[in-house]
Amino acid sequence: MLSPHQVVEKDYLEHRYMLLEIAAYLDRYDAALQRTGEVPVGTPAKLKLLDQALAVLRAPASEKGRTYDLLELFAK
Amino acid sequence: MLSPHQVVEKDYLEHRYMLLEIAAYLDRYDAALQRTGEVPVGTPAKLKLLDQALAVLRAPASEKGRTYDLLELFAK
Amino acid sequence: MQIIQPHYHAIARTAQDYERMAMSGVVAVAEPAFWAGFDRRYPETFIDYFRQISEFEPTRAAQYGIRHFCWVAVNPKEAENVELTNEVLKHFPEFFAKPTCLGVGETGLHKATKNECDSLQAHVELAMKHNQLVLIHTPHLADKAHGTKKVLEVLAGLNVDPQRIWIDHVEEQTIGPCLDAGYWVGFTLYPITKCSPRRAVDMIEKYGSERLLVNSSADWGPSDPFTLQQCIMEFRSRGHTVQEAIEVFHNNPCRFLGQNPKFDIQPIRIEVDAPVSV
Amino acid sequence: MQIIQPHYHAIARTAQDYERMAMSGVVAVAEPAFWAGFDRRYPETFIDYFRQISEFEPTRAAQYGIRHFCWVAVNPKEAENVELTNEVLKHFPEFFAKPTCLGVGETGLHKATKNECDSLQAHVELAMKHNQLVLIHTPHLADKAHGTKKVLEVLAGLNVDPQRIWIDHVEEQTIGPCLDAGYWVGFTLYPITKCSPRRAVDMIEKYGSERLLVNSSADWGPSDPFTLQQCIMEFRSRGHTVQEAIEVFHNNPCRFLGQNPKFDIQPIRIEVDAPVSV
Repeated sequence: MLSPHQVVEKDYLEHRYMLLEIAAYLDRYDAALQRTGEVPVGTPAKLKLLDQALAVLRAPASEKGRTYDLLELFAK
Repeated sequence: MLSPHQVVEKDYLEHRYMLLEIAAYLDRYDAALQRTGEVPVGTPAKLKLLDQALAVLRAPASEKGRTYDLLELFAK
Repeated sequence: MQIIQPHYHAIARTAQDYERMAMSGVVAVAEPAFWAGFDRRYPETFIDYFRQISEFEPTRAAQYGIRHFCWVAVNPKEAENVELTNEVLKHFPEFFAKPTCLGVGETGLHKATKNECDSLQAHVELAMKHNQLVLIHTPHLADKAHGTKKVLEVLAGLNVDPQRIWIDHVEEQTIGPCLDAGYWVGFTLYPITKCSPRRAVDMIEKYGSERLLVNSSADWGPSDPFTLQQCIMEFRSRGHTVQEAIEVFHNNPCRFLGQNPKFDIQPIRIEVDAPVSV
Repeated sequence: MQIIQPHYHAIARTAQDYERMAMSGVVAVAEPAFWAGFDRRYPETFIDYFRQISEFEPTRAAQYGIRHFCWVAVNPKEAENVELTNEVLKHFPEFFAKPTCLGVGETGLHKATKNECDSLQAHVELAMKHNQLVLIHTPHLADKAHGTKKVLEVLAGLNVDPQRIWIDHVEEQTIGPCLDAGYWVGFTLYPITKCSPRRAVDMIEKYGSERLLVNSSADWGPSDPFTLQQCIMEFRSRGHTVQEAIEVFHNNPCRFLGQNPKFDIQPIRIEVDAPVSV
């Protein structure tokens, strides 16, 4: 199995890329709001869920791990 | 172009998936630490960068947008 | 490397897929009965479908040197049609008698309704009565946790041999309870949106490789048979040996499916022959 | 749909790629000189490479009905070898005379060293002197912002026609200043790690489609010529018309590349012919 250092190095660029994709997704929503002039009644449920997921990723991991916790979150 | 609602719906599952991948990446690092018994001297620079990126994604967007800000962050 | 693809919807895939699988080392596939994208209305359609996967599809696979096995079931999505389900179930024993039919699958749950649970129970009971293996589908995405819990509850109420039951599509959230209850578990790998090759290897590293199967997604929707080979690459790239890979991706399917004597492919071991003298 | 792939490293790609591109509507590719994965030592190697992309590669493309154009340059990574660079530059005019050579590219920066900047300047000056087009590579990942800024500084110090210069591999961070300075910009799409088809469409929606080119990654590294077609699908799925797609993916390359009269493919418009009477 890989060392902690190897784990970080092996797939770093792909996860960096995924964060950029998520950033572009959120920007795209903002751009659509601006374009249409629409005033949303609060944040859409799905975007709220993604934001909660981001919070889980920033917090210290629970015993069951972040992936488990995200799946639980998404199953609500 | 798409409405804000269409933007959210069209690619939600892919971005949900990306967050799970990032969660698994962070869990994998923790598992490697536990397996090897290694005690790291602080968080690796790349993981710190990802954490800062997560913070950008949670914060209100700047004028230039989140994607721009993430690219700036990753260019440091 | 020698690979067995234990969950593969061949009728929805191309000849090129067979060819590329053969070239990458796939020696056998097993095809569970699946949903067709719409709710079928007639029992007759199911009978012809079971004939297709038990009679015709093995001839297609054979052209590429691949063994083809199958499973029969009414899909959970169609279990709301109780009359249809009961009618189709009557025909299962004919197919259990076919030389390549391994059992009942994929039964399971979709939205975990009363009718679905009744159908799951009827499927499992019929399988156990006829000494067949069982492959159980668990719901995707937000429905997975609840649906898997419900599957385990239904099974707990029946007189089953857990070692002959494979609960499929597990993820981080559901693998623990399924293994704890003594069942086999399966990962289904998707190119996007669901379980990835990397996460599957994470779970193998965490839970060990006992009672565990890996299959790619391979149906008429967004899916890719080669996510299985990607998973093997990922597994090997983390320093696991070829033999360890063979245990997971070839020998484990032999161990589970081989409980039905029709599946006669044996676990293998790579041995170094007499060393070449220099 | 009619597609032009303006940045394509054909010598590193297969005949199947050509075939699939032809089948998806690609009518022309333009091949900039690239790095070979190692630093070449001999000017002679470059001369033969330029002969390959200006003489042989068009014959390979022609078998699929695809027009093939090229560009010549010493790669930024090899610019540290000043003697080599100067020697190879002497031969550029021979290739400017070839019927399919459109200009100088991809020159640009990798780590933005002094030697790289000198080489970029020499490349651009030679191109301008010979009335050629220029294709400029900007660095990837963490080096992109700084490297692009440096490219703009070097260009600002020269007497150039910005409309004949295409700055490639722009992202959200670098597109603004390049367009503001009057240059053409290009997105290079990768299957992973760099700019994606979706982000490219975001930028088209934000900045409009003027002075903008889109090309897939297509070289000997992780890359996929079909990221270009994915981008077209993404663009169309957001409600843009076929004609709007043609403007970006066919007509814009005609507009930029057509500034060199050797590139004689003309912008097109889809018109509804006499309506079918019912």
